Amino acid sequence: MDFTPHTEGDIATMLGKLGLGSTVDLYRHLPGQVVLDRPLDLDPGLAEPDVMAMVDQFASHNTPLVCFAGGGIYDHFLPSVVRSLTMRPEFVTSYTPYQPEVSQGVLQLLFEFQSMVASITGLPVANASLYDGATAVAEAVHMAVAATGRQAVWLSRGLSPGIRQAVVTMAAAQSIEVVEHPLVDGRTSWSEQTPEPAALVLAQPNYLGMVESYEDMVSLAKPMGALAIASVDPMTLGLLRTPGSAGCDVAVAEGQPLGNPMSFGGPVVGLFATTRDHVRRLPGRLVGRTVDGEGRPGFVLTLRAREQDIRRQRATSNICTNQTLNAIGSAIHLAWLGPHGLRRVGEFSAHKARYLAGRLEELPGVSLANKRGFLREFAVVLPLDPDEAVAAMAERGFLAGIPLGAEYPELSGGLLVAVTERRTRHQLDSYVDALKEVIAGG
Amino acid sequence: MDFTPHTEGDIATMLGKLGLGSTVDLYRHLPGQVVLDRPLDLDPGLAEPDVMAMVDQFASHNTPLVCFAGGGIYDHFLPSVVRSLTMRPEFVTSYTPYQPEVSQGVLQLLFEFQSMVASITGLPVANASLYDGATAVAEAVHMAVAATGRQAVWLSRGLSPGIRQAVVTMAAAQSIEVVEHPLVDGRTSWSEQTPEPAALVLAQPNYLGMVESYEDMVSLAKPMGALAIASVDPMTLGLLRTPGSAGCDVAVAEGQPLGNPMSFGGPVVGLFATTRDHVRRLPGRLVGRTVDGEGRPGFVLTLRAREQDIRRQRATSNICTNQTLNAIGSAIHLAWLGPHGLRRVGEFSAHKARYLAGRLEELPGVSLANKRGFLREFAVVLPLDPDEAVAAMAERGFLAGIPLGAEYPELSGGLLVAVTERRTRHQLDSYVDALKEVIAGG
Amino acid sequence: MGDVGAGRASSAPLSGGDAEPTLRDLSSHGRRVWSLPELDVPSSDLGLPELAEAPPDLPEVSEHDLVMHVTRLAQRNFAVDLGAYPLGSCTMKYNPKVCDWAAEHPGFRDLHPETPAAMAQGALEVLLAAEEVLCEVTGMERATFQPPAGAAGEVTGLLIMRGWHSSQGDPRRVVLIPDSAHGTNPASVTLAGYETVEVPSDERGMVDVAALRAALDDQVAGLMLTNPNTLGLFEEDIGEITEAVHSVGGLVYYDGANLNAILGIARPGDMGFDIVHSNLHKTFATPHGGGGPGAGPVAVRESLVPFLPGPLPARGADGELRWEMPEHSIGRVHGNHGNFLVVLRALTYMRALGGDGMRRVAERAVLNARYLAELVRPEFDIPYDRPCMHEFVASARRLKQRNGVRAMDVAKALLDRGFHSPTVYFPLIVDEALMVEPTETQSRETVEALAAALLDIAGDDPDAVRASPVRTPVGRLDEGRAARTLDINWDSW
Amino acid sequence: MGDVGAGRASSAPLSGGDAEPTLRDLSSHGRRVWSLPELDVPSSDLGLPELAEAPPDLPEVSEHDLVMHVTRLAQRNFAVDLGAYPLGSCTMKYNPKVCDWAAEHPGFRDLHPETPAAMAQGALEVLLAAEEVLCEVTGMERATFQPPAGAAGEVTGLLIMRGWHSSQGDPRRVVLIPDSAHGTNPASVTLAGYETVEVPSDERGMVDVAALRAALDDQVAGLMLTNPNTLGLFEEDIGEITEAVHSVGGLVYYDGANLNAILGIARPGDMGFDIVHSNLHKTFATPHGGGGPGAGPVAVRESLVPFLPGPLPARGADGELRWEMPEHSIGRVHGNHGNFLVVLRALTYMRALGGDGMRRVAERAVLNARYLAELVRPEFDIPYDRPCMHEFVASARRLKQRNGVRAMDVAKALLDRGFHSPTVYFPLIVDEALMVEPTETQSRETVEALAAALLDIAGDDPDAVRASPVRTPVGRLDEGRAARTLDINWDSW
Ligand SMILES: Cc1ncc(COP(=O)(O)O)c(C=O)c1O
Ligand SMILES: Cc1ncc(COP(=O)(O)O)c(C=O)c1O
Repeated sequence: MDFTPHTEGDIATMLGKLGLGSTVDLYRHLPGQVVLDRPLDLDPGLAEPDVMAMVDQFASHNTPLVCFAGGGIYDHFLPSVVRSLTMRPEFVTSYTPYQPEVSQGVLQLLFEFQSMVASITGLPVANASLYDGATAVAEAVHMAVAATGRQAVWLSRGLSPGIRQAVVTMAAAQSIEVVEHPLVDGRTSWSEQTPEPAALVLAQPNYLGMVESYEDMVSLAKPMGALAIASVDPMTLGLLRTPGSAGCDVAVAEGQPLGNPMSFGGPVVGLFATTRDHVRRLPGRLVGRTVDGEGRPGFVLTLRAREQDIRRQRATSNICTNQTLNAIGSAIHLAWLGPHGLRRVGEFSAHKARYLAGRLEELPGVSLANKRGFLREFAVVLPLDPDEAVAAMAERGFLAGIPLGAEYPELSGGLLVAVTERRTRHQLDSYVDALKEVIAGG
Repeated sequence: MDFTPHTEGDIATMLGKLGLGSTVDLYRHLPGQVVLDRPLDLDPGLAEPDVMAMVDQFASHNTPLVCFAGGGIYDHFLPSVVRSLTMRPEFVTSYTPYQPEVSQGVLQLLFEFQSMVASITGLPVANASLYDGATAVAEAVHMAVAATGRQAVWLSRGLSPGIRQAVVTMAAAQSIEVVEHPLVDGRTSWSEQTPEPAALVLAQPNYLGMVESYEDMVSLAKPMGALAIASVDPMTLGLLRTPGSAGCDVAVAEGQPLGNPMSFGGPVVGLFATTRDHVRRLPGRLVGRTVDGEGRPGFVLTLRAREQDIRRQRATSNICTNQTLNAIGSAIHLAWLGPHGLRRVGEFSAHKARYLAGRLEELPGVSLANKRGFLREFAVVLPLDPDEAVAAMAERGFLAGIPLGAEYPELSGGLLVAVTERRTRHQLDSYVDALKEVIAGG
Repeated sequence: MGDVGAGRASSAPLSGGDAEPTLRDLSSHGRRVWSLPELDVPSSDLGLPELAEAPPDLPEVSEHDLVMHVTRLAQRNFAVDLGAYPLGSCTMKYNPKVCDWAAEHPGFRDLHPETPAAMAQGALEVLLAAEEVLCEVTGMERATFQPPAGAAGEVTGLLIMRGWHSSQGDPRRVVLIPDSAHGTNPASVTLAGYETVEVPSDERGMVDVAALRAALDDQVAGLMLTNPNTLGLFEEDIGEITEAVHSVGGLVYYDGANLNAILGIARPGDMGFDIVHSNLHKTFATPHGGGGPGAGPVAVRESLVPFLPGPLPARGADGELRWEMPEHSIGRVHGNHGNFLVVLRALTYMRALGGDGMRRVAERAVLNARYLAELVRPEFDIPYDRPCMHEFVASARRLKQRNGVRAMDVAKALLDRGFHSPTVYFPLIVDEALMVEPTETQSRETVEALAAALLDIAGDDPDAVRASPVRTPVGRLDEGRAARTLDINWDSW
Repeated sequence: MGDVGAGRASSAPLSGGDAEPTLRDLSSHGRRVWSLPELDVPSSDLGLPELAEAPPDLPEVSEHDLVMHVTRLAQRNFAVDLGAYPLGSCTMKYNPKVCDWAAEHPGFRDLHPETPAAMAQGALEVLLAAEEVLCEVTGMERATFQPPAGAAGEVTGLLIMRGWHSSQGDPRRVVLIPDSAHGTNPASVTLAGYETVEVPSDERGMVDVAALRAALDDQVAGLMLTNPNTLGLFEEDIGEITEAVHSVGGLVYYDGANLNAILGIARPGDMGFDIVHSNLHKTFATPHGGGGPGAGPVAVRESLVPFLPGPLPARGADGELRWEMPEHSIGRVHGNHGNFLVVLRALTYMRALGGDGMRRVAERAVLNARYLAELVRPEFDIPYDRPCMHEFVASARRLKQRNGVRAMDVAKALLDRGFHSPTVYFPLIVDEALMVEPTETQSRETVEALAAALLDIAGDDPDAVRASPVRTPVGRLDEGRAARTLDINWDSW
C-alpha cells in the first residue's frame, strides 16, 4: 500500500522549485558513511487484502478461551456504544490538545474523566491519565518522595508482582529504599520499620482478591507523616468505600476494565487521584475549565509548569504521550455505567465469584487460600501443578487463571481465579466440570 | 434494554402538565374494542450482552463458505476505508436531505455519486440511487413506457431471472406486454415482433456471464423508436465500452459490488443513468448544485416535481426512502478504485475466471456452456445434478455457484460460477480438486 | 455551565464556513488509493468486441485526501446522533449502536444470498424470528421482508390485494385514500395499476365516514389508511371504517409509518386491517442512512397468506428451515431477500425491547408529543386539536398573518438553534403545516428546549427568522436555479 | 468550485457556537444506559467491612444523550482525518484505516495478557515480526515493545545504559543532551537517576562537537540525541560524535522521534548509536488518540541485548514461540506486554509499506518539508538555514519586529484557516519558533495551501491575527485563570 499522494508530476514540480534533480539529492548532504548502501532487507509492501489476510492468520494462531484470568486485566462487558464513541476518528487521529480552541472535544472529555475518577475515588484532584496501573503506583511513590523528602517506601505484598516490580525498578534508579510487608491470612500485615517511609502502598482488593483494611494502613501512615496510597480496582468502587473517604492521600488504578478491551494487556490506562494538597505535584496532564475572551466556557491543559516540556529535568514526571483515548473510553464507560451500573457489575461479579469458589471447594483436594473476604477474584489451592492445570484447562477452552507459585512460594499450588459479570452460570459450571476432569486425570 | 430517557419524575411532570393521571390516560380516547387487553406475547427485553449473544448464535448457524456465486451479488474486496467512512454516524443516522443547509454532506456525496455513475455508464444524467438492480430495470421500463406511450417491452433472456420477474410483476399490474427474446450460443437473439416495444432490455454481461453486443440491440431499437436499456455489471465497466458510448438510452446496474458487502442480498443499491432527453422522467432523487444567497455553492434535491410527495399519483415513481447510504458507499468505493483500480478489478476477475474455467474443463464430464466471450462469470455443465453438487461442495467449504436448470431448462446440468479478484489461485485449485472429488463420488 | 439545552446540537459544527471541493477538484492524474495483490494466475488475452480502450474518467485521489474529504462532509450533516430530529412521519428515534454491531457481523455481512438454505440457517432464523415479532405486534398471520422500503411495501400490499381479488374472479379498479395520506400511497396505487380516489377528512381531521360510505362500491379494491393518521390522530371510527370497506368486498391496507404510537397498545389486525406494512427504519429503530436503506415488510391476515411474495422461510419436519413459495404468491418483489441487514438490526432492537419495552416506547413517544404540543400552543395553532398520538401537526398561520413568517422560515430558524426541523407543508390539508415528532428517545429536557426554541422563533425579529439559517455551512439555497441549470454532474453535459 | 484548498478542514465544523453541557449537566436521577442480564447464580451476603452504603455519584444519562454528547464533542476537535496537522516533532501523518481494522480484531482485542504462550502464539508472532522490522530499520539487534510511549522508552533505554555500566563495575553519573532536545529527555534522565548536562548547539544548529568533547569524561554514562535533530537538521558530524562518546566509555542513545525522515536511507545503528527508541505513533502511523496511546519500543545493539526488559518472545527448537527473560534484564517496564494493539497497528503498517514503501515515506516527508520551507521563506526566517529533513523550524521574529505578531498568533490564525498549527516555541533555541512537519501523506496542493495560508497571515492585519481564532468553537482561552481557579472537577472542591 502507498499512502503518499505524490504523482510524478508533483515530485518534478517540487524538486524543480528546490533546484534538485532527484529525490536522492534530498539526502546528498548526509555523510556518505552513514547512508545505507542497500535497500532495506524487508519484504515488498503488501496490498490491503494481503495485509488483512496476514492479520487474520496471526489471529488464528491464538486460541480463544473463556477467561477466568484477572490480576489487573479483566474480561468485563464492553458495551458497543462505548467502543463506537471512543473510536470516533476525531479523537483517534488528534494529538495532545496543545491548541485548545480546536481540541475542546478531547479536553472536555478529559475534564469529565477527571471528575468521574474523583467521584469514584473520593479524592478531588484526578489527572487526565497515566500509562497503566503499575506506572501509576510508581508515579504515586515518586510524588510521595517529592512531598516528604524521604527516600523509602513500604509496599504491601498484596500489590501485584507487576506493580511491585515497576516501583522497585524506578526506586533502584533513584536510590529509594523499598520495604515489602507480608500478607497474613491474605491481608497485609504492616509493621513498624526504619527509616520512616514517604508512603505506604496497598492494593484494594489485593492481588489475591482480598479486601484490605484501609484503616490499618492509614492509621499507621498518618502519625508518621507518610502518605497512604491505595491501588484500587475500579470495578469494585461501586461497592467499596472510596479510598478518599477512608483517609488515603492517593488512589491509583489500572483503568482497563473501564472502557478498554483486554488487548493482550495494552493499551490500558492508569488512573491517579489525590488530595488538594498535592495538586502542584501531580504527574501527567491536567485539564481545567476557564473562559475565552467573550466569556464562553472552555477547557485547557493547566498547571503546565509541572511538565517536562517546560520544566525539563525538574518536571514532576517525564510523561508526554499518555493514554488519552483509553481515558476517554473510561469516561464514556463510566457514564454508561452510572452509579448503579458500577455497583451492579461489582455485585454480580462477586456473587458469581463466590458461587464458583463454593463449587470449586467441593472438588477433591481443592481448597480456597482464604475462605472469605474476597469479591470477584480469589486464590484457590489445587492438588496439581497450577501451570499444568492451566495448560490442561486451555485444551478444554478455559483460561483457568494465573498460577501464583512463582510469585508467592507460600501458595505453591495456588491459582488466581477471576470472575466477571460476563461469566454465565453455565460457564462457571463447565469450568468446575473441566477442572474436575483435569484433577482426576492428573 | 431501554432507550427512553424518562425518569419517574419526568413522567409525573409531563402528565401533570397535561392534566393526566397516568400514561394509560394517553390512550383513553381510543375505542375500547381496538385496545389490546393483554400484554404482547413476546419475551421480555434482553440486556445488551444477551442481545449480542443472540446475534452471535444466529450467525453461528450460517456456514462460512468461499464464495463462487454471483448472479448480481459478488464477493469483491471491500476496502476498510470505504466501510469506515460510509458508516460515519452523520450519514447513517440522518434522513433524506429535506433541509439542505444541514445536509450538505449527504448531498455532495450523492452529487459525486451521480457524476461517477455518469462517468462509468457514459450517460450524463444519473440519479441518486434506487432500491436494487432489479427495480432499476423495472423503473427503466416504466420510464420507457411513459416516454414512448407504448405498452410493450422486449426482454433478453440474458437478464437475470430476478430482474425479469421484477419487470413481469410490474408489467402485469400495468397491462404492459412483455416479450422475452432467447439466448443463442449464450447471447441474445433479437427478432422482430409486434407490437412495437417501448424498450429493448439486455444485460451486459448477461446472466450467463457472456458479453453481449450492444450494436445488435441498439440497431434494432433506434429505427423503431424504442429505448435501448442495458443492465450492466459495474465491475466490468473498467473494461467494457460504456453503454452510453454504445448508443444505449438507459443504463442501470446492481451496485452492490461497489462499496457494499453481500449482506445476504440486501441492502444493495440500484444505479440508473440516462440521456439528457429523459431527465424530467427520471425516477428517484436527483441532486443538483446551486448557490446560497451569498453565492456560496451548495447542493439540493432538484426536479422534485417528479416525486411522489408533490405529484402523488402522477409521480414518475413511488420511491421515497431509497438506498442513500449504499450509494454513498458506492461513491467512496469508486473514488477508492479510480479508473485504474476499476479496470484492474475487472481484468483480474476475468483472468481468474478463465483460469478456473480452463481447469474445470479438464475434469471428466465437465464442459463450458460457452467456451469464450465471458469475463468473470461463466456457466459450466456438470455430469451430476447441480443442486447436489452445490450441497456436496458446501460440505467442502465452497459455495460452488448457482444451479441454472430451474430457470434455464436448456442448461439442466448448468452451474453459474463467478470468480472475483479476491479468489486466490490456491482457492481456485482447491475448488477444482473438491469438484473432482464430488464428481468422482457421485 | 452548558448553555445549550439538552438534545440540541451545538450549531458550531454546522455554522458558516468554506465549501468542500469535490472529488473531481481533488483529483490528480496518477494518484491512487486502490491496492490489490498481484495477479497469481496466468493472464490471458481478454479479446472481446466490447472492450474499451481506456477506463472511464474517475477521480484519482490519495487515501488521506479521501478520508479528509468524506470526514469533512460528514461534519456538514445533521443527524440523530447530533441532536433532536423531530421530522414528523419519519420517527427519527435513536438508533442503538448494538444494532450497528449486529449488522457488521461477518456471519451475515459476508453471506451470499444464493447460499443454500442448509448453510444459511441463521439467516432464515433471523427472518422468521423477526416475522414472529412483527405479526404479534400487528396482529397478522405472516409477513414478507422483501420490500426494501415503505413505498415498496405499499406496492407489494396492493399487488396482494390485486391477487386476492383476481382469485375471487373480481378484479377491481379503485383504491381509496384519505386526502391526508402520504404521497407514496397514491403513487403506489398507480404503480399497482389501480386508480386513486380521494376521501376527504372531516372537521376532526379523521376519515369522513359518510364520504367514505358514499365512495364505496363494487369497484373499490380497498382503502389505504395510516393510523394514527398523518395528523397524529387516532382514527376513532376505525372499526366502522374497516367494516364498511369489508362490506363491499374491499380490503383495508395499513400504512404502518405511524406504528410507533401504538406498539403494544393496539394492533392493526384487531382494528380490521387486512394488509399491513411497517417501516423498520421508523418504528424499529433501524437508521435512515441519509435517505435509506430502510425496509418495508408486509404482513397479512391468514386468508391472504397464499398471496405473499416468496419464498418464505418455513420449518420442515426435521426442524430445518427451508424456503417455501406461498401457493398463489405474487412472486418475488426483490432480487434477493430484501434489505436483510436492516431486518437483522430490527430484530436486534425488537429483542432488546421485548414486549414491555415496546409498550414503553409507544407511551413515551406519545407522552413526548403531547407534552410538546402543549408547550408550543401559546404561539402555534393546532388546527385539528384533539389528543395527539406520537406526533402533532401545528400551523404557523398565526405567524404568517402577523408578520409573514412561514412554516419554512420556522424550520430554518430551528436549524440555527441546533435542532433539525419538523416536516413542513405536510399533510397538505393543514395550512403552513409543521409536523412534529419528537420520538420517545428524547428527554423531557430536550422536548422543553425544542419548545423553547419554537417559542423563541415565534417571538424573534421576523426579518431575522426569514433570513435564517445563518449558522449553517450554507444559507438558503436557490432551488429555482438548481432546477433551471440542472448542474447534476461535475462534467458539463 | 471548491474554494477551500486541499488538505484543509473547512473551518465550519469548528467555528463559533454554543458550549456543550457536561455529563453532569445532562444527568438526571433515575436515567440509565447500563444494561446487564439478571443474576443467574444465587446471591450471597457480601458482608465486608469496607462496603459503601451507596455507590459513588456518577452521571445518569440515557444512551441517546450519551451518544449526542460525545458526538458533538468529537465535532469540536481537529484531527488528522479532517485536515493538515503540521505539528512539528509529532509526525501527524495519515493513520490507515486498515490498521484500525486490525486493532479491532477480536482475536487480539479480547486476548488476556496472562494467556499461556502456547495459546497466544499469534500475539507473540506479531511482537517478533514487528521486532524484526524495527531492528532492520534501525540497524539494531533486538527490541522490546514494553514501553508505552517515547518517554517511557527513554527511561527504559537509560536503565539499560545504567545496567550495562553497572555490569562493567563503572556506574556513572551524567547524561549529556543537546540544548535543542525535547523536554522528555532531561526529565527521563532524572527519573533514571542521572544528572543532565546540556551540550550547546553550534551556529549550524547541530551539536557543537568541541563543546561535546569538552564535556566528555569518565562520569558520562552517555549522550541522548535526536537525528535529524529538533531543528529538522541531520547531524552531519554524527560519526565523530558517537565515536567521541564511545571513546570515553559512554553509550549513545537515539531518540527516534524523527526516524520518519531517514527510513530506509540511513540507520541509527550505522551511525554508531547503541540504544534506539522509536515512536510507533509517529513513524509507524499509529494514531495519536488525542494524546495517546502510543508505543516507544527500544532496540539495542547486540552487546546490550542481555539488559533488555523482558520477557521477549523467542522461538524454541520445536518452532513454538515462548517468553524468555534476557540474562541481565532490567526487568519488566510495563505491567503486561506494552501497548500491544498499537504494535499490531504498526506491524500492519510496516508490512503494508514494505522496504521500498518505507524509503518512499522518508523521501516524500523530506520533500514536502523542504518544499514548504522554500515556499514560506518570503515571510518567515529559517534561523538555522540548512537543507532540512522531514521538518523545519521557522521563526516569526520578523513579524514580531514588524508589528508584534508572535508565533502563537500565527498558530491561532492558522486554526481559522482550517489547518492545525505547527509546534510553537520549540525548540527553545529558536526565537518565536514555528516547527513545521507536513508529513508525507499531504499532497503538493495541501503543502501549497498551507504555505499560502502562512503567507496570508504574514500579510494580514496584525490586529486580526492577534485576535484570532474567531472561527473556532471557542476563542483564545484564559490559561492564567485556569491555573488560578483550578476548576478541574465538576464538583467544587
Ligand atoms: C405516512 C407514510 N407512508 C409511507 C411512507 C413511505 O415509506 P418509505 O419512505 O419507507 O418508502 C412514509 C415515509 O416517509 C410515510 O411517512
Ligand atoms: C523529539 C522527541 N523526543 C521524545 C518525545 C517523547 O515521546 P512520547 O510523547 O511518545 O513520550 C517526543 C514527543 O513528542 C519528541 O518529539
